[in-house]
Amino acid sequence: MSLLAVHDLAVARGGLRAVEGVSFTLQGGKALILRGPNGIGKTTLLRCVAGLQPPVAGRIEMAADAVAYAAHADGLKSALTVAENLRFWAQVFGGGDEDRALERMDLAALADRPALALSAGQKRRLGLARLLVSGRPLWVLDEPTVSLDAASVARFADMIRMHLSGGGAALMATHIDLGLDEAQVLDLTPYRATPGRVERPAGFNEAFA
Amino acid sequence: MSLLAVHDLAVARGGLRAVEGVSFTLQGGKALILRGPNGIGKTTLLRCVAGLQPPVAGRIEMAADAVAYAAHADGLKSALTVAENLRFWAQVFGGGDEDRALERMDLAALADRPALALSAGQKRRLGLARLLVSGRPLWVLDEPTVSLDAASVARFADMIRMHLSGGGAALMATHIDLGLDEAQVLDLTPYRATPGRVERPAGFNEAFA
Amino acid sequence: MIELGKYAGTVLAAYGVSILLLIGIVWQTLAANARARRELEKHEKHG
Amino acid sequence: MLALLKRDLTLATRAGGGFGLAVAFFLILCALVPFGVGPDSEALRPIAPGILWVGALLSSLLSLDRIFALDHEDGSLDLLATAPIPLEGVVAVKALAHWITTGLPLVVAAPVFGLLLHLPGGAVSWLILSLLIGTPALSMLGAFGAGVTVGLRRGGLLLSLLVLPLYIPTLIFGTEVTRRGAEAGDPFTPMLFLGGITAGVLALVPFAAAAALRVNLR
Amino acid sequence: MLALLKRDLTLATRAGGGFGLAVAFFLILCALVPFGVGPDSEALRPIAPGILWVGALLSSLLSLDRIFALDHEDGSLDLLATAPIPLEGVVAVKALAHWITTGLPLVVAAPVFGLLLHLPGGAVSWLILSLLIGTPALSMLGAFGAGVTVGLRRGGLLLSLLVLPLYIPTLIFGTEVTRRGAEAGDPFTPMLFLGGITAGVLALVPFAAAAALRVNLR
Amino acid sequence: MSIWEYANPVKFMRVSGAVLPWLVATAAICTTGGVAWGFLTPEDYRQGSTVKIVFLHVPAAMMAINIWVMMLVASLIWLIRRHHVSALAAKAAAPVGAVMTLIALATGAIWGQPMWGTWWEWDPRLTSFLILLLFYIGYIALWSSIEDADSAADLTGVLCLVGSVFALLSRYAVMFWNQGLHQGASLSVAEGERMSAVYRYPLYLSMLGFLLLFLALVLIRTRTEIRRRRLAALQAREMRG
Ligand code: HEM
Ligand SMILES: Nc1ncnc2c1ncn2[C@@H]1O[C@H](COP(=O)(O)OP(=O)(O)OP(=O)(O)O)[C@@H](O)[C@H]1O
Ligand SMILES: Nc1ncnc2c1ncn2[C@@H]1O[C@H](COP(=O)(O)OP(=O)(O)OP(=O)(O)O)[C@@H](O)[C@H]1O
Ligand SMILES: [Mg+2]
Ligand SMILES: [Mg+2]
Repeated sequence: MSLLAVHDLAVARGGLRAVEGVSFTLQGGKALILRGPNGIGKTTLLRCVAGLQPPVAGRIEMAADAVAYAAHADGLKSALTVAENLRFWAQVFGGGDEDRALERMDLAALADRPALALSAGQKRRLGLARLLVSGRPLWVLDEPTVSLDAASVARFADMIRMHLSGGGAALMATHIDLGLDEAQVLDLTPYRATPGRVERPAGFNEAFA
Repeated sequence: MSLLAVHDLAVARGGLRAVEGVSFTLQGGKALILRGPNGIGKTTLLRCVAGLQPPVAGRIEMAADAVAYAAHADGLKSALTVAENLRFWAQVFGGGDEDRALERMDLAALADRPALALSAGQKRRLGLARLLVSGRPLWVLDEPTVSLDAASVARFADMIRMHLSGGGAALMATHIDLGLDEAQVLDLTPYRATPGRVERPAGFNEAFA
Repeated sequence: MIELGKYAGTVLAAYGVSILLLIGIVWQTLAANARARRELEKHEKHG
Repeated sequence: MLALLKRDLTLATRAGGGFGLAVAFFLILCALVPFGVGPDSEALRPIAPGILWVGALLSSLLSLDRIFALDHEDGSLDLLATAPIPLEGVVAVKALAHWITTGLPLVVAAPVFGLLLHLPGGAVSWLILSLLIGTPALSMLGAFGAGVTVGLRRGGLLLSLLVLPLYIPTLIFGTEVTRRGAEAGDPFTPMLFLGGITAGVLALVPFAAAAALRVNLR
Repeated sequence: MLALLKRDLTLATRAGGGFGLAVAFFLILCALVPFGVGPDSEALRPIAPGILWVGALLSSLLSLDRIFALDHEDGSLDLLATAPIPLEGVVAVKALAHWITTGLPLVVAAPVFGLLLHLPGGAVSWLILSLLIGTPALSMLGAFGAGVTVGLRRGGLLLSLLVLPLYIPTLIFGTEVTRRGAEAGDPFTPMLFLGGITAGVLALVPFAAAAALRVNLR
Repeated sequence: MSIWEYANPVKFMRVSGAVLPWLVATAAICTTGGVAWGFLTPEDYRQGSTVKIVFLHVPAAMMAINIWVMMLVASLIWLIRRHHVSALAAKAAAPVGAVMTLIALATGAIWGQPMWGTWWEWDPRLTSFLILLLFYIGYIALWSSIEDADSAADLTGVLCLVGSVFALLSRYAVMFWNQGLHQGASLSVAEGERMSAVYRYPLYLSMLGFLLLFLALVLIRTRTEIRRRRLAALQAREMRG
């Protein structure tokens, strides 16, 4: 069975449709990369899939509690140390081995450093380590490699591969090359919503306009 | 004369030296890209050059009021529109033609949108447009192309080229390829500060250690 | 003119304040309505 | 949920976390009032219960925006919303953490401040009791206000504006308990009302707050 | 600098900007105190000047963290520090904008609140005058406190703690003016002190605040 | 056709546009008529000419409460059935309610000066009105500070719900806290104490006028809000497209 199935999805932001008619399924072991120019609606679509925002039309099918979401904001507390931050999320999601996650993201040396004293890339690595302890099969990632150097991007690609080989799946939006050649790519450009189609309103505003 | 000359610079963050012994000069018309793994001290060095933080050792020579700094935080007010945000910075820096800057960054269509309602890449473009209205010759940029799509990165490279051809200079830190082949690259890896060299303390903490 | 007696000031003040407030809200309502209609019409003509 | 409580308390005790600041604010307020009102103990005694309760309320108010705003800014709230904990539980835990870091210290410190304002000795135990029963309702109502305003840039003052009217019944019954305690009246009736309000608030408001949070997250 | 003032005022009047909220908070506080103290007008009259001044002070206090924190978070402050304006000028302009959005409305609204607390009619003009002279000092001192705490995550309560002691002289002389006005004493001496404090604060504090900001930026 | 059809904005605009001229005319007649008639009533033997204030004070006070109740109902309709017009009607009603509260407070305060010898007294009735004003202010402030229209409707709806419970609670708390000076309701009490007809009929007319005035204002303001939403949608679409 597929981990995630999206049927004819339309998402809206600020009362206007961003993309519409998007359909795809994601099996365990597969990764899908969303591409598209700035402002087309990648972030909005990912937030819908993560359940943070309702879609305007279409269906999203997946098991409950399957998603681990990671976006620009990493959910780190600057007063807590790296290890404490990670342990908290591990406890909340009830899963995962923190030490191995730290090891995998090359953060073991920084474990006792407060998150405040990390550089941009180190913070991002910690945010990604959180995925490892979430124990969730479906990863939804918004520009995951921002601020990462080349070595860390390679480490990230390894981590994704490991996750896929364990039966997980990943849905990502990015503008740059992740070095994940096996991933499928979905370009959202053709799905850009055509404004002014009153028969498919995004909400009250458009219905009336 | 060179716009910026850095001599044997050492910078520290959190009481520990990050990089040391860095020297370079930047003539008008040239661009320099800083590279190096996460956490080596690129951001710290750029903040020193921008005058936001004092260096621990070495000298930075440049004219007063020459720097325009742009980092992850774009200094945008979400309640103001794109045009209002830009106009404010144009007035503060006393320079520049806002409309042309909007045009150049492909923001003209969004001019009356509140900054709140921009996508990640659109925000970043607005942050870059600010450089154009600053009228400053030396641009100091920390990961300027984060969140930009391919077309916008090309537009950014054009903007830099234009700036250089007008006699300006640019100092940038980045992990990805900017498509600026004419820029020099300085890898900071060899300058990583060796910890425990007590004869050159970064401050009280290390002197005391 | 009607006779208000020793409480003339009180009564007139009460009527004055209330009528001012009523006129204020009515005026604001009408002005906002007219403005919204004007802008919408302008927009529909050009857009 | 326990992990969340533990994290919030740890954060509160870390540098810049604000533990104890509520008490300090309370102290300063109690110190300011005599400057404003005059040091006369005859003038202070009758207003002491009121000032103490208003002070407790304000110092609880001042730290309300910490309840959700920090977690919203750094993205933790998005993540908590996708976590396998009901959002109502998150609200309840956060209100509890807020009460432990601001309400509880006030309950403990109140007798001292009572002295500063010449509160009669017999009323001190009533003051403590009323604060103990009343302040949880303040924290929970505050969590509701914080949930409503969380998306707004610095909704601080707006938050106060929304929450203060909600505090009025608690304030009235709380001071009434203390005043009747001071004047040897019957403090049990207002105490009953106070307890009733707190119980109702604790039972129902988490749902309203979670609903508001969901709206703000989307 | 004018551009900065204009921007800050625009931001304050935009949605969520908080213009007028200070007055609303003041109103709420003046309404709360009688709930605490009791409805008796004999009890309220003598404490009215003190409560009004404490209220003005608190409502100015609550919006202090807006002065720099927002600009720090979104990076504007870094950029302003590299702009061709002296940081002292930035501080002064921001304090001015804060006063216009919080202090000035309070001065205008004070007479109404005086009524609620049974302030004698003759004292109202003194209240207004003392607020007019005193509140600019509150805004400027607040800017200093905000500058010192700007780097801290939600320094709100800490900020209150730092600033309140600095407010005490202004508070004392301000209430003294009002009280003497109410009781037909001599309000001119405290008025003189109040004016002196404000003048001194306005002349010197911008430098201290700018220095604190510079430290926090690095 | 069900009543919910009127919640369709297009239909609402049409129906309200047809009704409005009549409504505005009768509201204007009744309000000015009631107030003017009230102003011309003879003096009361106890209260002197101040009795004339009642024709402003009582209708405003009643409307202040009723408008909040109407907002509560509209919010519930929005939260349960998600009809946008009803959310916008709640938004439109709030400023009118706040003004009515202000009128009740102001006339009461001015009246209190000769009757009780004070502008303001912490009487339960008066105090509850002050609290009601606070709720109105908070509600309006919340509407105006949220950017996204649907979120604003949801959040203010929840606030209205919680606020109503607490407004009621405050009323009882305040009564517990202080015994009042204020008059009880005299329209409903036994025949003997009833207001004489000289005052009763102008009062009825004035109350009707205030009610119609409120309805007219709410209709107009709701229409304004609908137009604003439409304009915003058009502008947003243009920018995107
Ligand atoms: C400032 C504050 C005041 C407020 C907020 C206020 C509020 C109210 C309210 C809510 C009613 C509702 C009546 C009803 O139940 O139908 C009312 C009625 C009334 N008020 Fe006031 N009041 C104020 C001051 C006064 C004063 C100072 C007087 C005169 C001495 C006064 C005289 C009356 C009278 C005669 C009625 C009519 C009672 C009836 O026949 O129903 N009020 N007021
Ligand atoms: N609050 C808002 N109100 C109105 N429109 C918005 C709002 N936030 C974003 N938008 C618009 O919605 C569209 C989709 O935004 P989204 O953030 O999903 O784009 P994206 O594909 O993630 O872009 P990027 O690559 O720049 O991150 C954009 O055109 C954006 O301008
Ligand atoms: N507040 C702090 N206290 C102590 N150390 C810090 C602090 N902030 C950053 N550091 C450390 O200083 C070093 C330099 O950080 P800096 O942000 O300059 O790195 P960077 O080269 O910009 O990295 P990135 O590519 O990840 O952005 C890092 O090792 C970081 O961990
Ligand atoms: Mg995005
Ligand atoms: Mg960096």
